[in-house]
Amino acid sequence: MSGMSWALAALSAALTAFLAGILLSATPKHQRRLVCALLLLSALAALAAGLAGLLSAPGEVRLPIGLPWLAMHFRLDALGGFFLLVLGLLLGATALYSVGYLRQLGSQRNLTPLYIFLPLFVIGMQGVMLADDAYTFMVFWELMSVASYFLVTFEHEQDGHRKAGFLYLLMAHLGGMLILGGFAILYAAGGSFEFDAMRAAALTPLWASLAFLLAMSGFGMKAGMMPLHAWLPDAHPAAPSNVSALMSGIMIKVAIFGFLRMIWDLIGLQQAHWWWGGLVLVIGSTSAVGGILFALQQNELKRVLAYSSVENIGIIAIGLGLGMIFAHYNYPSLAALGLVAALYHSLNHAMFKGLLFMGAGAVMHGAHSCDMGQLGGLIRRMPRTAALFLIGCISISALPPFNGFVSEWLTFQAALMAPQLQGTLLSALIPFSAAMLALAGALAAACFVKVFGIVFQGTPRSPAAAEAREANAWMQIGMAIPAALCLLLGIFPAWMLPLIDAVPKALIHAELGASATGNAWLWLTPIAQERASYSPLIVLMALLLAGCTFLVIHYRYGKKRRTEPWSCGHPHLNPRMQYTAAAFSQPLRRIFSDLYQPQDKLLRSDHGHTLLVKRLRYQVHVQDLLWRHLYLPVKRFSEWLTQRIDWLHHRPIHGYLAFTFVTLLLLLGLLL
Amino acid sequence: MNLFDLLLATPLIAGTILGVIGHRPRATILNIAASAVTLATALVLAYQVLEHGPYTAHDQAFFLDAYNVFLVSLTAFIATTTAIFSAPYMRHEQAIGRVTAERLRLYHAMYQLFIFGMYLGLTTNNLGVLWIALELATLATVLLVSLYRTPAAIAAAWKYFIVCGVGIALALFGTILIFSTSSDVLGHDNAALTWTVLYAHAEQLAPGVMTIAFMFLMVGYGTKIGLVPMHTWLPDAHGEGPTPISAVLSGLLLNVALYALVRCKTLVDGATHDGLAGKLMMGFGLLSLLVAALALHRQRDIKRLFSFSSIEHMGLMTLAFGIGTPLANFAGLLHMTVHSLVKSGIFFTAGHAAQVMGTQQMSNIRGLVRHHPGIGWGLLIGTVAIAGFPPFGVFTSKFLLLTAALHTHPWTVVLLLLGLVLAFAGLFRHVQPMAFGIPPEQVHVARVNMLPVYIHFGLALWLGLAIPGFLADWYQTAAALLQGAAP
Amino acid sequence: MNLWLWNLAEAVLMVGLAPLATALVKLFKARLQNRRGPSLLQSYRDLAKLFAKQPVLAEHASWIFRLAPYVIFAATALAAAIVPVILVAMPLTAAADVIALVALLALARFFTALAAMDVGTAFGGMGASREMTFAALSEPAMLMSIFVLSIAAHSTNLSAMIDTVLNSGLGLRPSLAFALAALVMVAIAETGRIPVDNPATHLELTMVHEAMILEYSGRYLALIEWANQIKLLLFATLLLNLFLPWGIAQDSSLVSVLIAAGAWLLKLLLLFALLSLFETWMAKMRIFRVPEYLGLAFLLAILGILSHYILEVGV
Amino acid sequence: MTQPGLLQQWVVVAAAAMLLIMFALLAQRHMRALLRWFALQGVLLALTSALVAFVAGVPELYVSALLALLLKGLVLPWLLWRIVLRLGVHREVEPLVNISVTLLLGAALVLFAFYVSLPIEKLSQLVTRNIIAIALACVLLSMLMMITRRKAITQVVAFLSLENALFFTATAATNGMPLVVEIGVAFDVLIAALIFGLFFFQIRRTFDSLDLEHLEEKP
Repeated sequence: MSGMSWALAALSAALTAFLAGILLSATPKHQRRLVCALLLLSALAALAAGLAGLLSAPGEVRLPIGLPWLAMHFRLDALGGFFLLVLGLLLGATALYSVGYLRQLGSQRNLTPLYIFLPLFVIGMQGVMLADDAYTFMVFWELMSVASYFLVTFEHEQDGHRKAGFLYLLMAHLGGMLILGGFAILYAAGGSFEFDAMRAAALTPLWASLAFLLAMSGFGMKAGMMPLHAWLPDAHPAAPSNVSALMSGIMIKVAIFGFLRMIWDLIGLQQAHWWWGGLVLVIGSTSAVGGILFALQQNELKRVLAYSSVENIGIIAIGLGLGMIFAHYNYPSLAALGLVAALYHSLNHAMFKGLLFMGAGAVMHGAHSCDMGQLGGLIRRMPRTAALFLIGCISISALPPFNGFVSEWLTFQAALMAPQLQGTLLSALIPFSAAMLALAGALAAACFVKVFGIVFQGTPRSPAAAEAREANAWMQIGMAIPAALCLLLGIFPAWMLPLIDAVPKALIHAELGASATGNAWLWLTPIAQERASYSPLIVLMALLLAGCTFLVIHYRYGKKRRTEPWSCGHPHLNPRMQYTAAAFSQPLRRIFSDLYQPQDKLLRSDHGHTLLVKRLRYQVHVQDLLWRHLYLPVKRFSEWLTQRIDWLHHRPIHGYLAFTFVTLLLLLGLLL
Repeated sequence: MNLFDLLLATPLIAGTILGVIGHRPRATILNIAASAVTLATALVLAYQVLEHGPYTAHDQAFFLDAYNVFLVSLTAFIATTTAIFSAPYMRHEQAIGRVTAERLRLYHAMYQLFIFGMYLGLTTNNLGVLWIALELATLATVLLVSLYRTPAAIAAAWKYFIVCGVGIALALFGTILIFSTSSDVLGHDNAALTWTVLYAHAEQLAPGVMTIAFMFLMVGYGTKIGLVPMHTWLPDAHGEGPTPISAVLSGLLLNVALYALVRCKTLVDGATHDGLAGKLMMGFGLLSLLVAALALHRQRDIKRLFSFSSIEHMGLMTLAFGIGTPLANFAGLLHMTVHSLVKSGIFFTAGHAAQVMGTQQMSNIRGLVRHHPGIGWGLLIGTVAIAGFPPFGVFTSKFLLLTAALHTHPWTVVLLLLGLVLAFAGLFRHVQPMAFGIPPEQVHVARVNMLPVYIHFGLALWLGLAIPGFLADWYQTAAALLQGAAP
Repeated sequence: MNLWLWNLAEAVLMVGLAPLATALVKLFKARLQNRRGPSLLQSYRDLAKLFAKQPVLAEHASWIFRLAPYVIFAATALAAAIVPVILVAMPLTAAADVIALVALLALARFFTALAAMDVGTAFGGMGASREMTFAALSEPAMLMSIFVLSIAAHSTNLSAMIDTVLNSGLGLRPSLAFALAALVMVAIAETGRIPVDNPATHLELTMVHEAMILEYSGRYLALIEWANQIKLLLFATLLLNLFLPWGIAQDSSLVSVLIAAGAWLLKLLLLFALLSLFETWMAKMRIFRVPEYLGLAFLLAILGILSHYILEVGV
Repeated sequence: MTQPGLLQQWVVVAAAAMLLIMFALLAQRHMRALLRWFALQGVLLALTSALVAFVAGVPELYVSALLALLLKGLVLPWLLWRIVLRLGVHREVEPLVNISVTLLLGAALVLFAFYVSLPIEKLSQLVTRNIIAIALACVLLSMLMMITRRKAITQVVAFLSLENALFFTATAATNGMPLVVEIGVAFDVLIAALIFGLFFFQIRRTFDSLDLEHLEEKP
């Protein structure tokens, strides 16, 4: 069975799921099982298709729908294949997770909209990866946006969710329009909506740059790159957790896919200017550091995860930017390295971010809150979830031997192995971005120590957290799969890279040095043995070895005594004496206060004398810098404009006639 | 009598009959039946034209070509569904005492008269008669807009009457000017106003006069299209009239006015080879788009809101026809179709929403999906469709329009994108809270008839997914025609 | 194959000598303060005693609390094994380069912080918060400063880097100067020495590292202490062998190895002497000055790289 | 059939008269006088078309002449006067902009109209640039009148005079439109007038005044 037919199978399975969602709305139980099962099938098919796309030659198919003179073109190539692979992996896990998750959610409300729009969302994403003409691409792209909007506003009773949904759809629409503009330019040059014609099209430098900027901003908006990320931290938390996992895990990667498809593939890097890569690099670095900095200041679990998605997109963008720069100064194998690093990080991020969002969902169900101020000590009530979540935290903090480290390591290699480039600007930019990458990594570690420490460790901060229930089996399976993959991808990157290497081969006709793949399976040597190498397996072995030796000691003197912790002589510790989330990030808030501009207030009441304190309450609020300085001004301006326009519509009838009259005079005036 | 006469006669006869018995409960059935008959006729005619090419009747007094026969069938279709929708709707209105039986009679009679005006305008071959038809439609709808006799309704109707009256008068002046030059080319009789003849002899018409004439026609018919800044009558008329009328105003009247303008444009282009006419239309189109997009944000009344969206979309179509390349014309025609379908569907939904909530004030309409899922989702889907999200047809036409615009006039694209995004924001910021959220306590129960809505959206969806071959050919011939091919 | 044995030997050497090193510093300081100070074997005795003691756990300490010390120790030990001490060509350096080295230390820190948060005392939280904050600045600084070398060497492999330094000979390079300064500052911070942190104090409000391990006892404490001692030795060795690697053995012949070992010990002695001198001479800085200090280090490191790219690559 | 020169002079004279009446309408302060001038305009139209019919020998124009005389000369003014009496609004016309300014504007418009029609090349022996220019001017003037009058009824008069201007153009510039169109137009005007009448009473009933400023929708 060819890759293309697998892909179509995936699409049709999702479509069936959509129909099932509509038809079975009467019997929620069957609805849930059938939809999840079909989604699982779709995921498996997508997985197969992805592998086929990476391994075998591209396949095409045309469906007789769409524009009259343009049948819908589908094409499965290495690039699309890779992202289908990512989708398949995470979607499968999420489908399993949803079986359990939605059972609990379904007890509270009618889930039919979810069952209708979730498959649509999946169809949209798969379709984008398969599209081979601009029209098809845009159709599925927008379908993805709309469907996910309805998923974000699923719990629309809550004010915040509606606001988030609106902002999301608005920005999605704007982004779509920009992308459309980009395609329009290519259409004007190539004379056809088919991607082949667009590839062939030769653009003037100006038009090429315009197309690049349009695509950059359009896809950047969807991917949540820093200046355009405002929707992301609101929208992802609003959606149900399994959806957030898909949105953060895959949807923003689809944006990366679109970026690659349009800029690397259609416009083509041979038409690139030197500053394109530079721009991507700068935006990437900004998102990486900015995203994690704001993630550190969030006290709501899912918001933290959302902001950290911004960070990871930034890391991916750094890889892409490096690739573009190298490609422009034609160091093809280095360009390939940058691209591979970016792709590998996309895969990894899909895994651990999916895992973490599912974990957040489990916490939400277990302790009925995602507010860190209400959580704590969950590791004792829900140990398995905790263990899995910990794996996610370690991976996302880029620590060996898990996968996050590998992709960041590759990115570092790409940045460090840079030969000197013409133009000191770039050669200064690249190490700078490397520094930002390092900073982001370290901050991420801090952030996720905070997350895990506050949510799962310590003692419960609320009765609900004290009564937390462990997630059910389905959810645990759903989380276990990406967790396992995090480890495997961390230990056997040398098996994954040859697969990914097909993408640069197809896109820029370059691949990693033979050493990368020719080498023994336990060595990861992107460029050359003497330059840099990393053997996760040996690291793991060494860790285990050292660990084991001391486990021996552990069992030799097995016995230990338990007592209550030291409390400086204070009679008893209570949960409110723990460090809170806000407290944990206080030093950083102090260091980066110019960036955060935190608004804090101290409410105190006393018994008549300042020393006789009754109660103290400290509140601090950190608002997104760009929100205040970029988005609000735009909003205000447009509001002002609408008010001016409104004047037109509150005139007496003479006024209306006067409009007609003046228009007439003006038109006639043209003739003078 | 042949089919063609049937097409014109049916609404006229039905109108007169309804003028007598329109107050009876049965009247609605007659209303629907008449519309259905015309629909059937229109479809057959369309088939004939597709098979055997253009067709003229009564020695060139009437004619059908690819362009207008498609509008005829569209009109017939929407007239029918609207009639179906209006039956329960108006009954409810009567039940809650907003209209008396007498008014209902007037309503039905005028409805058919209006439809007759549409057909007359679409099929006539005579610019003068075209004008008369539009005036007729205007007068008929004026009475319909003032149907509720509330102060607001009277004021709206008056505004509509005066502003459109003046506009249409200017159009007449334009027509006279055309005649003044054509009459000494083609002799002093009907031929000098017959479109086909004029189209054939466009070369010989005096450019200077034609240009001035077009200025007047632009302002005149532009008023009826609802182009900014002559649009001021439109929101009130849509807002205060009964919902079926808002639906047909948006769905049909505006189209026909645009049809008239485009017909004249082809003539003027034929006479003066500077693309001035096209440029003017593009300018008005963009202006309407932007102003309407901004105005959307400030609306309080649900029907006014969507009427502004109509202005926006008429702007888009005018822009498309102004650009005038085959692709753009194709986009314009497609957009005309899907906009009529979706927008009238939305008006049906909005009407129901207003009925169940007992108000048109959007601030009091909340949480529709909770208590009336049909209406709530209908409103959402409709808005998503009209905002141009796939897989609905509006997306297709928008997509084509954008590409066409960038092909010929790149600078317009910036404004176009801006306008579209602003319009979407303006529309959605009002619709979302109406559909979602917690509903208020008191909610009326109304017999909701969502069938027409689903039909309309279904068709729009179909057009978005796949444009059937015959329709595509149809559009393409029409597009070529508008660009100046032989009729 | 025997290179692997060498590598193992060096690892054992590092791990084994670590307590001695700490004791050495303590001794130097004591002498500088006119005290007799502990014997050189004191820290071995402490460790032995701690291992023998039965550990006491807080009642709701989770499995992470018990797992952490092993991870910490293992990671640190492995990191130590990566650094070439006596012989340049080390097989393990191929398995894990400088980035991995930094990451391993980060792993250790990650678990220390988690362990600190586990019991839920205010001190644990405070320590973890501060540690992670400082790390967020010191870690990139360390990476950057090492990158200066690795860019020059076109490699992130420690052996390769040392090789280049040896062969290229240390021309007076501004970039290297920046890097060295940065790395020294970072090393001081990472090993929790004065002026950043004071390993000897339990003065509550200024503790960073001690605050995190406050709840530990018995063998757990032993492991963590030991890991810290390894860390000190590791950083010292790293500094020495990266920036003044002379004497280090290029081949595994007995003579050169002996010379190398001697040179290493000598250099260590000098370094520790300097360190203790510095520590007796300096006072601990306010906790909120530390970020500025580390920020400076980070800045220096970046300057190092930039100056390398802009000044040196061109010529 | 006399030589066109004669007809041309006659038409130009008529056009001049038309323009004058327009200004007269623009200048009126009293309803009664306004309506008188309006009636006069109707009669002038009738004369013009009769003239053209006679000289250019277009028999069907006699019909439209008759129509004009009956409709515009007699029926409409009479209807309007009845309404005025019924509603008791036969007082001042209350302009929004004062009369003299309006007249100045009017003059400017005439000038404008002439400039606009400059580029028009000579069409035929009888339709000259001047006729079109005057017709244009009349249209603009009546619109100006609509804009500057406050009361509904005055607006209607202005509207009807606009119709007259069109009618005049049709006759003078083109020897009248084809009969179908003529009749259609006349018919429309009639209906329009009826609807006007209908409206007046409704407006009067709902707003108890014909002052149009009451009609602004309150935001």
